Amino acid sequence: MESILSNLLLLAWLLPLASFCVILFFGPRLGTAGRGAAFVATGAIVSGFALSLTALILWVGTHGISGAHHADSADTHAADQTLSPDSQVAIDPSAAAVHLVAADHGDAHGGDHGHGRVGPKAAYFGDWYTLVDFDRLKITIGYYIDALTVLMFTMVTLIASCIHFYAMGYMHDELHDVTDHEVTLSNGEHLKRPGRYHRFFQYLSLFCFSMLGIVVAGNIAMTFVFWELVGICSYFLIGFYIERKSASTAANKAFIVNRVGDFGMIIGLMALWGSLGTFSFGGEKNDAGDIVKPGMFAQARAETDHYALKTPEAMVESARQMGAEDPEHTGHVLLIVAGLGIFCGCVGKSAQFPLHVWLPDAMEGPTPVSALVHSATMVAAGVFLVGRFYPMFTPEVLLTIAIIGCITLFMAATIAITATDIKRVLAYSTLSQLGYMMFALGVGGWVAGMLHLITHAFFKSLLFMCSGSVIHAVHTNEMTQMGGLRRKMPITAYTMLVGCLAIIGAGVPTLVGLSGYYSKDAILAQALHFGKNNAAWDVMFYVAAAGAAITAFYMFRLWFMTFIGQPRDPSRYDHAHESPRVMWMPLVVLAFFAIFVATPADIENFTDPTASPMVQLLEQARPDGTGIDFSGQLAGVMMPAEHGSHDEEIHLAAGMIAFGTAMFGLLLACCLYWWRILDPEEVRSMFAPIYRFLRNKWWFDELYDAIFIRPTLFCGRCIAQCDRGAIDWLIDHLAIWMRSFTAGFDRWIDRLFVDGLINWVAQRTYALGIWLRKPQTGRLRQYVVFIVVGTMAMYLLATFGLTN
Amino acid sequence: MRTGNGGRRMGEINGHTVLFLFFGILACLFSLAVVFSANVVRMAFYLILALAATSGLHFLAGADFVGTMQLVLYVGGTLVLLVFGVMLTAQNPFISLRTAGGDWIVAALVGGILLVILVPVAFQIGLPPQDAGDIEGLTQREAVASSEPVSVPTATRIGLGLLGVPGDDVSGYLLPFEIISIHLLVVLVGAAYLARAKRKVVVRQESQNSAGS
Amino acid sequence: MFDLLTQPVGLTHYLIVGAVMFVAGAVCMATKRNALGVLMGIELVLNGANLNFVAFGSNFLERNPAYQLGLDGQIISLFVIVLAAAEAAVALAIVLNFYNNHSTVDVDRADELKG
Amino acid sequence: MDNPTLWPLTALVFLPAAATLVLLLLPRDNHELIKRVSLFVTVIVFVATVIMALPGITGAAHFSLDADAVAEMQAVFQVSWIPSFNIEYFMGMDGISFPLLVLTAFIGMLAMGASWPITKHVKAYCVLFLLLETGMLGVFLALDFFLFYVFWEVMLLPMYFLIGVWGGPRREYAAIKFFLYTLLGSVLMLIAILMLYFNSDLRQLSDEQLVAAHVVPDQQSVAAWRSANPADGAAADVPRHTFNILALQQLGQTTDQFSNSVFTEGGKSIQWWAFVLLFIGFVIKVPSVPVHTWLPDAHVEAPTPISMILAGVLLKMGGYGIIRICYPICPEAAYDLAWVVCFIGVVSMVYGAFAALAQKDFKRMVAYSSVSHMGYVVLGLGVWSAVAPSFNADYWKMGMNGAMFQMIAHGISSAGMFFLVGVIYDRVHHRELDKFGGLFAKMPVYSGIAILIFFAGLGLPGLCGFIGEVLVVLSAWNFSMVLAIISAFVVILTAAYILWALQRVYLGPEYKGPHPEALTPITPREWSIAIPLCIFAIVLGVYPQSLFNYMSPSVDHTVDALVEWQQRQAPAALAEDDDVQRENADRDRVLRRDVESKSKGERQQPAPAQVRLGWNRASHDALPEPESRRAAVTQAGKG
Repeated sequence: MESILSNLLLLAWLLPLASFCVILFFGPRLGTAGRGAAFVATGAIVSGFALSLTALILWVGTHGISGAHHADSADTHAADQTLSPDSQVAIDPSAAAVHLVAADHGDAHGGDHGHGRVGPKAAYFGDWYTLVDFDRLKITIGYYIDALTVLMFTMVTLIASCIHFYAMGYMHDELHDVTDHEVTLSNGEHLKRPGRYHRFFQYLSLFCFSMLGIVVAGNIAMTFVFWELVGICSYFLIGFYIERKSASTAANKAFIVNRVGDFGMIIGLMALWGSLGTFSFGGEKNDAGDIVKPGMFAQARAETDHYALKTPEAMVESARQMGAEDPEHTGHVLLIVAGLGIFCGCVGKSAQFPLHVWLPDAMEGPTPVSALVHSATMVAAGVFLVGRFYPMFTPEVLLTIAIIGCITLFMAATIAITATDIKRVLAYSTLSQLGYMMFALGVGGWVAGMLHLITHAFFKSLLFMCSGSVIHAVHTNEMTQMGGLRRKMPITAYTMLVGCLAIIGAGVPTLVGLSGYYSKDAILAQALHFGKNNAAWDVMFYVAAAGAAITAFYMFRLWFMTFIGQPRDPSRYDHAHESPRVMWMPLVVLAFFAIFVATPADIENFTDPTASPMVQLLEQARPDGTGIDFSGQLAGVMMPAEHGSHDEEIHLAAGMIAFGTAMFGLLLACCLYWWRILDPEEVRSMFAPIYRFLRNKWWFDELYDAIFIRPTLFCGRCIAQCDRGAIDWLIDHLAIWMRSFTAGFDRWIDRLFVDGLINWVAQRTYALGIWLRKPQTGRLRQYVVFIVVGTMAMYLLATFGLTN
Repeated sequence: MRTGNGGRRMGEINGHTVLFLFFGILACLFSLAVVFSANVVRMAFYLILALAATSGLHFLAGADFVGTMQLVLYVGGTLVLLVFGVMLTAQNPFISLRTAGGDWIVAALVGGILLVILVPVAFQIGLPPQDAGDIEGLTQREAVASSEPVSVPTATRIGLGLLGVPGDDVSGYLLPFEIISIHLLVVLVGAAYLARAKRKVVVRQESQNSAGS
Repeated sequence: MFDLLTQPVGLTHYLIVGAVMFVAGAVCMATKRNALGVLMGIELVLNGANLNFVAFGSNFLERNPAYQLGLDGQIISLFVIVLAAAEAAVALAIVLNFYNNHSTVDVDRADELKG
Repeated sequence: MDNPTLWPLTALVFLPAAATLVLLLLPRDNHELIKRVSLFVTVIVFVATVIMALPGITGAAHFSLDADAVAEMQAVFQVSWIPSFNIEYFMGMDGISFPLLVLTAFIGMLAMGASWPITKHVKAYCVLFLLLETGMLGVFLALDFFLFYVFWEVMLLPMYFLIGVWGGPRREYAAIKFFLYTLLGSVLMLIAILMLYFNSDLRQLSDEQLVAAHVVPDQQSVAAWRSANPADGAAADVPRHTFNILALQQLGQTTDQFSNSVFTEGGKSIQWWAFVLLFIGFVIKVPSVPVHTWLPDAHVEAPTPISMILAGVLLKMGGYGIIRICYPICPEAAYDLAWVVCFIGVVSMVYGAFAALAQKDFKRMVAYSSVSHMGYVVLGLGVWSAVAPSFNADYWKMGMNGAMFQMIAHGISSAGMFFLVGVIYDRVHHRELDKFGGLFAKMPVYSGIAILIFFAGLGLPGLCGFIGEVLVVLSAWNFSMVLAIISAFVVILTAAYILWALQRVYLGPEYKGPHPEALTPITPREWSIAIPLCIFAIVLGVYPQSLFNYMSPSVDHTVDALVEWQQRQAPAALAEDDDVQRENADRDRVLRRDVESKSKGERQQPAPAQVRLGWNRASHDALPEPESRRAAVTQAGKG
């Protein structure tokens, strides 16, 4: 079973890589103008989808949709609620972990709890390929397959397949030479360039490969590798229109902001690697298949401790090795650092506050890219990783995650209100929804977060593709130039309506609804549950609820502005038309999933949200030991077990609040943009300061520019200047000083001393010559006198001088 | 012609003395005349007389050959040459070139001092020794010289001496003689050359002139 | 000094005459601007010296026998005479040449080689 | 001594130098012929190294991949050269030098291929180029310190002329700067060499060590060696000095020969000073801040192929020197100064990245990226994280391996970057980053290659730069968290400057600089130089074990020897401390995961204490070592 599953997924994973290579080398020669590239890429991803689906079916066949025993679920819930941490410790002291007051009811009591899993969850893991191997330290390419992996695989390949088909229509222009109306050359003309149809699909294939790599990754290092690779694919795809300055800038921004997140992630990796010595989720196996080194999860949540989170021994040991005074405590801090670090990476990738700024700009890429990369899959990878890494997160980290998610969901939603670019509205909506997911995970709602991840993937990609369809028709992103398009393109309009309804979580409370209804209700319920347990943080629930209202408002504002009312720009309206079938077919498919993906399949329990097969499957994938209450050591926070939120009281309350807020937002949108009871302009001028604030996206770009980019560039310039001005100056002047010194020395010794001596002798000789020249008058007669005098002198000398 | 040994301190005035005084004073006077004469022609004349008087002194000293040569070579040869020179250059401005007073003073001073040095030396070495002890250990030549002089012609002995035959009071002088001969030859050639040099240039100029015309 | 006149002629007499001639020649050389005058001074100097040689070699003079040159003195004076002749020839040639070049015989004008 | 590898290795090293004689006979004006001959020679050298690398081809000079064999010196030969100073013509290779040797031959070949645009004094250029290659090959093979130094200097002069004659407008300045900087390093190195030489004494080594260091051929001749008088017939108790690097390593690690104080009693030891001098010499070559400023000038002014050589090979010599000479010979000083080494590495990384961000000249930016990337090498070498009580050197091994990998990877990516900059410089004759743009449209293949190579430099997974960087950064954590975090921070800056440069040069609507007509697609010659670099960048990124198979055993061997030294240094007095033993046992248990349920009662909820993230390493001698280990060490010491 394991080998079949892993091989299926391996094949599904590598097919896009093969497609990438084929298109890379033969791209332009595939069919006319590279048309064949689309077929290669689409074929690869559809095959991947088929393989994933096979894997999913196999999984369900092996492990069932769930092992749920719903009969006693209510009782267990009740028991959970009544049990206080103290009483749990009293019941089974041996189950209490060192740092965390924790208990796993089901396992601790050897019984069966609400979600019915006995023993560890089903997961296969192993290695395909060893990247680096230093005896005890290994970095590998491996797999970790559980229900979540299989689900994500299927979801990603399904959406990617739809988008590939869609892109075949959307990118049709690229088949021949393109005139880019957004790029004006220096001679005033618009840029003309050859089409890059095949290159688009090449990047898409590479992206699919990388994304599936993240999903299947068996260790966090491999996740990081593909994390970076999706980043670079995103870079290429955002910057697909390389001639547009805005596009390439947005691509850079995306990659660099992601790198900031990765910086944190590397710190997390270092903290893990430096202490645990492994990156593996499940554990490292030898050739015989025995686990030779326990995985990270097993080290943090040992089976012997009933999967309660405690600081891994290796971390304590590492802290001791570093000479910490209190190794236990420091080890725990190390675990928190690791968790926060990993979460940092997720913040970057999932565009959470404060690293959210890149995602709206990323809408510069073609719309299929926005649909696939920047809403459904890549940005959700951050959430996926938080979900995957969930066992390692301490309550402190989870609280951080919740806070970040909460801020993001609210902030992004408010910005979306004022955006007029249809894709940007959706981008902020994506941010907001990702914030919901993070928030859900942070407050302990693992299944809720993951469920929202999957439902959101469907409806958000649907929304993006619809918006792409609109853009394709009217050739503008500005909603202020649209209006009334419902009549021209009904399929797009109604599928998009489905998407809007899904995202606001529309449904009949307690009865039935679209996919978003289930996921959003679950999130709000868990938030309420969390708030009830941590009174200090219950404000987050209200923020989330308000976010739901805002979501409803801006989504319908979008829909109304686009499809309802009179055309604002008649020329664009006249040219508008319904998209070709290759584009609207995927819309219908996705709309179907957006409606039904989370619907309970069990007719008997149709109203029970947990009866949905999706929820059941996710419940299977829930990390061991996370289905229980546990509280933090440093920050006094208690993570309530998720199934507690299924309690009728909480769930109903949350559901009603969600419904109410969504309806409120919807009605407000109707008033403003459909029924025209209120004039948007009037409202806008009434809240002018707030409008400006939101319109400028909370001034984040300006803020970051001022506090990060400019100082960094300034610092760079300073250092470059320091290089030239200080170090080089010193070196050059040392050389100059040295030269002048030696010159001086040379002058002093050579010129002054040696030359001086020679010159002095010469001068003396010369002076003597000059002096001796004076008697040389050239006058013969004087010479005679001299001779005579000389003779006399000699005589006198001989007579008186020598004789004495 | 001899002076007696007895009158070593106070000799009588004999013919030899008179002649010596005559020639000696003559030589001195004409020498000084040469010095003080401004006219080059006269100077030449005075010089001839002075040299001739010197020749006489040579004869008086018993150097008959040298005296003859003095007359023949000097007065007859060298001075004729000088006179030729005077004549060749004897144009009015040059006949008497006036000498500056300073020069005269300097020359007189130097000359005077020289004379003051020379004359005492002449007395010192020219006088016979005071006592006989001084002559002890004289060489044979000195002994010969101290003996009574015999007046014999010197030409033969000089000729032999010049041919390298040492006599009793003469060394062999062949080598100096030959050197002098060569020297003379060279001087003659040189003199001829010097005297010709200018003419060559003139000839060349003339030839150039003629070529030019 | 004047007792020389009363003395028999001796070496001293000759030496004094030679000295006078020599000094006269030297002064002549020192004062004559005419090149020929200078030449004459030379002749006088040479004759003064010659006279001394002859005197030193003479047997007929009252003298100190320690300074007896014998016939050598005469031979040397002969050489001097010959040299004087040669010198006169060359000097004359020089003077003539100088005269041709400078149109003068003034030795004071012959100072081209002055240092 | 039987030296089967004498001629093969000598031929390999001196083939380029010998080929210059052939070049001298060629007609001066036939540029094409001269270049072809030179290229042929470099290709031969490369092929020879590849043949040595491939297993299964017999021959004495073959590089064995057997793990034990890789750890030791292979293909060693030894010929007496200057006997009066015990200087030997002594070469060999192991897993540290061999990959660098192959890299040298590879980059040399490509750089010669990239020399075709050179038209000035082609003959002289080729002659100097080949001499340079001989010097570089020799440096990596030499095992005699003196020989090493000779090759080191041999390399210097051709480089000086190659920059100074064929360089850009400020070439004289750059060449002199390069020369002076390097000469300073050489002089310091020479002082250190002499210091070590005159303090060395071969007689201190055991028989096994003498054999291992190739001082004597085998065990049997040791006695004869010991009894033999020195060549000058002096007394037998005169110390026997040596330049043998292997013997010096043994002396540094197993004797206290280099531990005496130099100047005053109790001052710094000989090896401390030697380390400092050597380290400065090598770090100038690396180069690290603050002695890096020759690099940007030299790179900017040097012609393209010389930039490739500079970045691809010459910088590696610094790292090679540190790992081959500094650390093994002076372990005590290295341990003392590990912080300084790491600090310099991290400062270089940050400094280079910031400086690269501010550059306006394309080549200058690439040069500063080299400074930044080579900082990883220095950091990776320095992370001496093995401390008492466990002496777990795994992370340090990883760091050293990462540093070695980074050297090779940087050799490929930076040579590629310089080449690619050279390609456009040849066309448009300027390098102003702001005056490019839109090259992608005009030169698509070139731009594709360029983006790949630049991403390799950026450290993108799947390409060579990633492996080295990530290994170094990961290993740094256990040495110092602060340094590790700072080094991780550099990934942001790296991304920023590389992407920004790519945007300005390759992306955008149109080319903004002069000579737009010259932007023609790359020629097959350029293509065939760039493609091998791309292939290597990908292969090393995807299959790094291919390189680690060659490198790891030797690197691990080096680290193990140092850690052994470190364990000997730890005082034995405290070794019987029970707690430590127990904790050590605990740790082993965790690693092996023989899970036992510990008594929960012992576990107390610890009181919140101050969080210390950047603690210093505990002093190594303050903590004891377990008795068993001590016993093992003592035994090893006896052996």
